[in-house]
Amino acid sequence: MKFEVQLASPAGTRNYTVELERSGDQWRIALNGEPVEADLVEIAPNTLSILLHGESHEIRVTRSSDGLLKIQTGLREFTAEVTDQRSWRGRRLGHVEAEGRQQITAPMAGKVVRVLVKSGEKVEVGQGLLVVEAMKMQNEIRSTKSGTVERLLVQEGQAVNASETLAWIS
Amino acid sequence: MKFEVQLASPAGTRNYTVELERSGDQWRIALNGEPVEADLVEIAPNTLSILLHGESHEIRVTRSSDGLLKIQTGLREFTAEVTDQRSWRGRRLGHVEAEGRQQITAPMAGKVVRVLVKSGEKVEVGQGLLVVEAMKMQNEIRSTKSGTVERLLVQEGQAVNASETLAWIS
Amino acid sequence: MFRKILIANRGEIAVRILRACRELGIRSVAVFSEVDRKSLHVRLADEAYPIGPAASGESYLRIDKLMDVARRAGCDALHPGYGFLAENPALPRACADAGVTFIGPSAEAMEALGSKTAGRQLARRSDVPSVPGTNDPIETLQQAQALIENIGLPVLLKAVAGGGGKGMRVVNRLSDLAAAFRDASSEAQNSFGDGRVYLEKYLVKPRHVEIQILADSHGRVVSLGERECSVQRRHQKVIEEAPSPLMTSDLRKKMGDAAVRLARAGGYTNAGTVEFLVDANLDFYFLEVNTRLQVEHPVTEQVTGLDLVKLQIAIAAGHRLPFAWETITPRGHAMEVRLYAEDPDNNFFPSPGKILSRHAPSGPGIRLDEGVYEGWTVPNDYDPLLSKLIAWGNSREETIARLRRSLEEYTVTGIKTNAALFRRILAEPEFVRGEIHTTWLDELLLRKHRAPTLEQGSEDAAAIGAAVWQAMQNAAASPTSSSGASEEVPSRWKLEGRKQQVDRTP
Amino acid sequence: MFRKILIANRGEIAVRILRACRELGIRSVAVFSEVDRKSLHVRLADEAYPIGPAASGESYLRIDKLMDVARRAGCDALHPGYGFLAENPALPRACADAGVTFIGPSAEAMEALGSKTAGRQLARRSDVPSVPGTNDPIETLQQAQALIENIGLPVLLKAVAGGGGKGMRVVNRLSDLAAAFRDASSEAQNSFGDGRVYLEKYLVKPRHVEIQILADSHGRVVSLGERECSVQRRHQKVIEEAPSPLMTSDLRKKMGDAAVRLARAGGYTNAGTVEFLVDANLDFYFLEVNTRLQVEHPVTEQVTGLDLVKLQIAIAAGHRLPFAWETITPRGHAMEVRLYAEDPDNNFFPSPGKILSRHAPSGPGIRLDEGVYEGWTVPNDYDPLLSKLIAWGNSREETIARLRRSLEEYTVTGIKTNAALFRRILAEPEFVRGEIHTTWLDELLLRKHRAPTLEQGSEDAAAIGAAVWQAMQNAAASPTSSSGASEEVPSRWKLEGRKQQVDRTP
Repeated sequence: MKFEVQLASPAGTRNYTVELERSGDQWRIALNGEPVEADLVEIAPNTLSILLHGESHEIRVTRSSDGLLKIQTGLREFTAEVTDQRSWRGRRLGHVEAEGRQQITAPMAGKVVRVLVKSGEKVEVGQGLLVVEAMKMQNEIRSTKSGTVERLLVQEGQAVNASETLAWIS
Repeated sequence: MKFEVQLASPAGTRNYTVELERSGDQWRIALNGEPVEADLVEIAPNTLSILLHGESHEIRVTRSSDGLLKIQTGLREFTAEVTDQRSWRGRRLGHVEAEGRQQITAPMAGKVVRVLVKSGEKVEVGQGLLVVEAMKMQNEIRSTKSGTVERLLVQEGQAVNASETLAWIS
Repeated sequence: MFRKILIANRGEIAVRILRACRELGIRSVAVFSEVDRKSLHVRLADEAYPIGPAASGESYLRIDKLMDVARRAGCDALHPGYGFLAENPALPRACADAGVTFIGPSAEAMEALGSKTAGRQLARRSDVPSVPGTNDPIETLQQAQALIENIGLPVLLKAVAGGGGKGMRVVNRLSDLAAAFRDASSEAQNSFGDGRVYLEKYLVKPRHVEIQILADSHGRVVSLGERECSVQRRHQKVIEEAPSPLMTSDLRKKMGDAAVRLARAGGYTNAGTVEFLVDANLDFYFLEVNTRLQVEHPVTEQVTGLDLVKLQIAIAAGHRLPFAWETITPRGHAMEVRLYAEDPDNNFFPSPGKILSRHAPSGPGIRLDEGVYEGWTVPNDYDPLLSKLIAWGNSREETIARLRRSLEEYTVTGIKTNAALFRRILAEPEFVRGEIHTTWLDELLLRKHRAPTLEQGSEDAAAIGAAVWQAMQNAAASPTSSSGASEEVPSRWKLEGRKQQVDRTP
Repeated sequence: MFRKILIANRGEIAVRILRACRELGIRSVAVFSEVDRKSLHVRLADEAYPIGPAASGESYLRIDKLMDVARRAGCDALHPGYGFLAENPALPRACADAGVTFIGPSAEAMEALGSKTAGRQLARRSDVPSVPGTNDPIETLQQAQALIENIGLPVLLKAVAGGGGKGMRVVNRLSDLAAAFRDASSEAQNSFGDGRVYLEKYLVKPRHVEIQILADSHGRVVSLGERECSVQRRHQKVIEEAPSPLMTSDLRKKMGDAAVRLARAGGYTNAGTVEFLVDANLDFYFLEVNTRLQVEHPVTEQVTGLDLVKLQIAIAAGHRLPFAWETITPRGHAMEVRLYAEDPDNNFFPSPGKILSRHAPSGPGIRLDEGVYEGWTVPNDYDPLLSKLIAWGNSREETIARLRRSLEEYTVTGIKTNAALFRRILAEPEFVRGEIHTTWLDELLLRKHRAPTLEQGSEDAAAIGAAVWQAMQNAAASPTSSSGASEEVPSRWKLEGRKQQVDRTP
C-alpha cells in the first residue's frame, strides 16, 4: 500500500509518501522512498507506539468531523490527510482561500446570548458577529472575511449545536 | 424478568430474588419481592453505578472461566450465580462436597519446578503436591483431599497453562 | 465531629471534599444534576441525590433542593466548595434555619467581607490599602462615567458577587464603557444570579498575590502565607504557585498582618483568601476577599503540609487551631496548572464531549485533583475545569521541571485541553525567571507562537502513524481483508467516497 | 552532567528513573524483552531497544546485550534500578570497560558490602552488631547442621546474592533443613543466577528497620533516616513507612552512625540501604546492605523532600552532597503499600493477565509509582509488582487514613490484586498502634479472617447489579431483544447450556 500523507500544523504543511507492507504483526515501511527501521504496535484503540531508529514515539489518532485526522504526539498536534496514492488528485490542505461566500459555524454547542450585527450590515474580518455561551464562558464568534452579512440564521436565546451554521458573509 | 442470584463470599452464601422491568433507560427493581428505590447506570463496560436508597455503590462484573460471575464492590468481592428463575433447579454454590475424585489444576500459567509426590503415593489434605513457578515466585500446589495420587499429568520443567489439570487424587 | 456532610457542589472540588470526609470517617453526601449522574463525585460519594436539570439555576443554585437533600439524608453539615452558592449569604442562613452547620464563615462575615464593595469599605477602615475605585455597585452608565473622570482610565468592571474572572471587563476607552458594562453585568447575572458590578482603577502590570487565612471560632486568625496567581488569561487564573517569586519575608509579614487584620475586622471564621495586587515597588493593594476555599488551595497544602479542607471541617465543628500552625514554615515550592476542556489553537473555545482515552501522570512530586475519568462525557453546562495538576519540588526550578515532565505524560483524546498552553508557558524564559504579571499571558498569546522545536523524528513518526492507522482502518472495514493483498481495492473506493464528502478545509 | 542514561530495568522502577532523567533534561534509553514491547517504560522513554526473549536470563540479565545498546544509543551512564543485575559487580565492571558511568557503587564496594557474608564480616570489623550466623556461604548440609548445633534453632537460610524475600527459608526443625536448603538454593539460582545461600540465627518477632544512606565520591556519607519494613509476607516486604513507630532520636542517631560507619569502611558511594533487625529492648543487629536503590525509597523521599534518583545521578556525575542535606529533618509520615498482581483469597497465587479497567486514586498526599496502564497485559515472566501506592500525612494516623481512602478508590478488573489485603491490614488495631514485627503479617493471615462488616446495602447492590448485568448481556446477545419481552426465551436456553458446562464449584 502506498499513501500520501499531508501533515499540517501551525508551523506549516509537509507532504510525505509512506509505503507499507504487512508481514504478520510487523510492518515494513518506506518513508519518501527510503526504507526506515520502525517497529509499530497498537497500544490501545487509535494509539500507536512507534520505535523509529530507536526513538520512542506515541501517536494518537482521531477522525474529526470533516473527515481529516487529528494526530497527537507527546508535544504537538497535526491535522493529517491520508490518501491512497492512486486517488491522489492534487487537492491540498489549506489551499482554499477565504474567498466567495463564507459560512460562519458554531465551534461548539451552546446558546446564542447576543447577536452583534444585523442582516445586510457591512463587517470587517475579525469583527464580532455573535456571542455564544458554552461551559459558562461567553465566546465571541468573529467574521472570517470582510464583506456583508448576507444571512443570519440564529437569534438571541437560541441553542445551537457544534458546527451549526450561524450566518453567511458574502 | 425474574432472576435468582446467589452471592458467595468468605462470609457465607445468600440467595436473592431480583425482578427487573425495563422502562426506557430506567429499571424498575424488586428485591426479594419488595420494590426498591434504585437508580442504575452503566459507567463503563461491566461497571455499574447503583444508587440504592441514596447510597452510592459501584459494581464491577467479570465472568470467570467456570461461567460464574465475580462481583467487585468497593471493599468486597463476591462470586455470583445468576439464573433465570424458570431454569432454577435447586443447585447451589458450595454444596458440592470434596468427595470422589479430585482434579488438581494450575491456578495460573507457569512452570512446574518440582514434583513432590509420586503416582500411587498416599497424601493428606493440604499436603504439597508440586511447585509451580510464576512471576518469579514458587507456589506450592496442595491436595484438596486426603487420598491417593491417582495420576500425575506433568513433570518437572514442564510449562503449564492456567486451569490445566496437574494431577488426580482419588 | 460531624457524622454526615452534604457537598453542595460537583466536579473536582466535590471529589476533593469527599476525600477529606472519608479520611476523617465522616459520611459524604453528593448532589447531582441530570447530566452529572455519571460524574466522579457521584461515584465516589457515600450517598448521592438528584437535584434537577442540567442548568445550574435549576439544580446547584437551588438552596431549597439542597436543604431538602440535607434533611432527607440526615446531614449535620454542608460544604459549599467554590463557585455556585459558596459566597451567597443565603446559604449559611438557610443552613442555620435547618440546623445544619455551614462549613464556612457566617452570613454576616460573608456580607462584611465577601461583597467586593463592602470589603473595600472595611479595608479602608482597617488600614489596609486598596485600589482606587467605587465603594458601591454602579447603577447607571452616567455614574460610571463620572467616576472615570475622577480616577482616570483604564478601569476594571467587576461583578459584586463574582469570582473566577467572570463578569469582569477592562475599559481602556470611554467608548467601550457601554458594551463592557452590559457584558459584565449579563455575565455576572448568568454566573452568580446577581448582575451588579463595580468599578476600580486598573493597575498596569501588577502581580496578583493572595494570602490564605484560617480563623477559628475562638478568636485565633492565622496566615498560611501567600500564593502568586499572576498568570491569568482574560482575568482567569491558570497557573498558581507558592511561594511567590517576588516575596520577601518582610513583605510576607506585612501582607499576612493586613489579611489577618481585615479578617478580624470582619468577624471572619473558617478558611478565606485575601487577594492583593502588588506593584513594581512591592506596594500592595487590597483587591477582594474570597470567603471560601479557593481553586488553588492545593499549592498552599503542598508547601505547608496542611489539609485545608480538613481544617475547614474542624473549625466548623468548633475546634481550636493549634498554636503550632501559626509558626508553620513552608517547605519547597508548589505550582498548579488548571487543565480546562478548551482548545488553545482555536481561541480557547470550550470543548465538551466524551473522553475517549486518557493517561494521567503520577510519580514523585505530582498531585492530581480531578473529577474526570476515561469514558466520561464532559458536560456543556458547567465550568470547563477538568483537572488541577499540582507539582511540588525542592526549588521552583525542580517544580517547573516536574510540571513539564508530567504534562508530557498527560494525554487525553476525544476532547481538547489547554495542556499545550502550559507546555508553552513553562518553556518561556520570562516565566522561568518569575517575571510575570496579570496581563503577561494575554500579551504572550498575542505574540506569534513558534511551535516547539521538534526533532524531525517526531514528525516522521506522525506521518507513518497516520498511514498505518489508515491502513488498519481499511483492513478492518474490508471483509476480505485478512490476507492483506486484496484490501487495497475496496479501501480505495471507501477513501474516494469519504473524500467527496469533505467539502471544506480548516 | 550526563547526556543519555541507559535504564537497565523494566516496570515501575524504569518509569521512576526515566522521570528523573526527564526532569534533569537527560535523555532516557529503555530496553525491553519481547513481552515488554508495550510496557509503560518503553512508551515513556525517549528511546527504546529490544534485548531478547521474555526469560530474564536471555534479556534483562544479559550484560553483553545491555552494553551493546549503550554503545549503539551512545549512552554515557547506566542506571540498574533494583533487582536483575543491580547488585551484580560484573555490571559496573562491564560499564567501566565500555566507558559508561555506572550509577551506583563501585564493583569493589558492592563486593565488600553487598554480598551478605562479606557484609557481615565488615560489620564485625566496623563494630556494628550483627545477627549470629555464618560468615561464608554454606556448601553442604552437614556444614549447616553443625552450625545449627552451635547457634540453635530457628535459623534462616538466605541467598548470598539475594533480596526481596527470594531464596529465603526459615528452618524450625532439623528435619526441614534439607528441603529448605534445596528450595532456597534453587529459588536463588533462578532469581539471581547464583544459588549460594548462608545461614543466620532467626530472631523471634524482631522489627525490620533500615537506614537510607547517601555517599558522594568526595568522602561525605550521610544518613537520611530510617524506614520500618516489618510488615512482610513470607519475608517479602509489603508495607514500608517512615519514620518507624518505635524510633527514638537516640536510636536513630545510633543506627544512622552505625550505617555511615559501615558504608565508610566499605568505601561505599551512591545510595544504599543498611538493614537491621531491632528487638524488644531496642537493640539492633546488622542484617545486610542493599547496594542499590530500594523498592521502598519513596517513603524516604516523601518525608525528606529529596529526590533519591536525581541524587544518585548527581553523585555518579561527581557532584558533592551539599552540607545542608546532612541536617535535613523529616516532615510528617509516609507509608507505601506494594500492589501486586496476586490473589489474596487464593493463597496469593500470581495473577498475570490483561488489565481490563482500572481507576487510580489521587488527590492530597497520594503518590503512585507504577508501570501499568489500562489495556496492558501483565506478563507472567517477572515480578508481580504493579504499583506502589504511597501516602503522606502530617501524622501516622492521617497517613493511614489517606492510604485507606485511596485503596477504596483503587479498582482494577481483569487481574487480581492484593489491595484487599491492605484494606484488612490497615484496619487491624495492632497495625494502627504500630505493634508490628517481621512475622506479624504471616501470623495475622493464619487467623480466621472476618470479612469487613459491610452494610446490607452493599450486598443488595451486588445482587441487583449481577441481575441487571445478566439482563443486559441477555439483551445484547439476543438479536430480537430491544423490545424487552421476547428476550427471556433465548437467554434461558443460553443459561441452560452454560450451566451444564459448569462442573465444579469453588
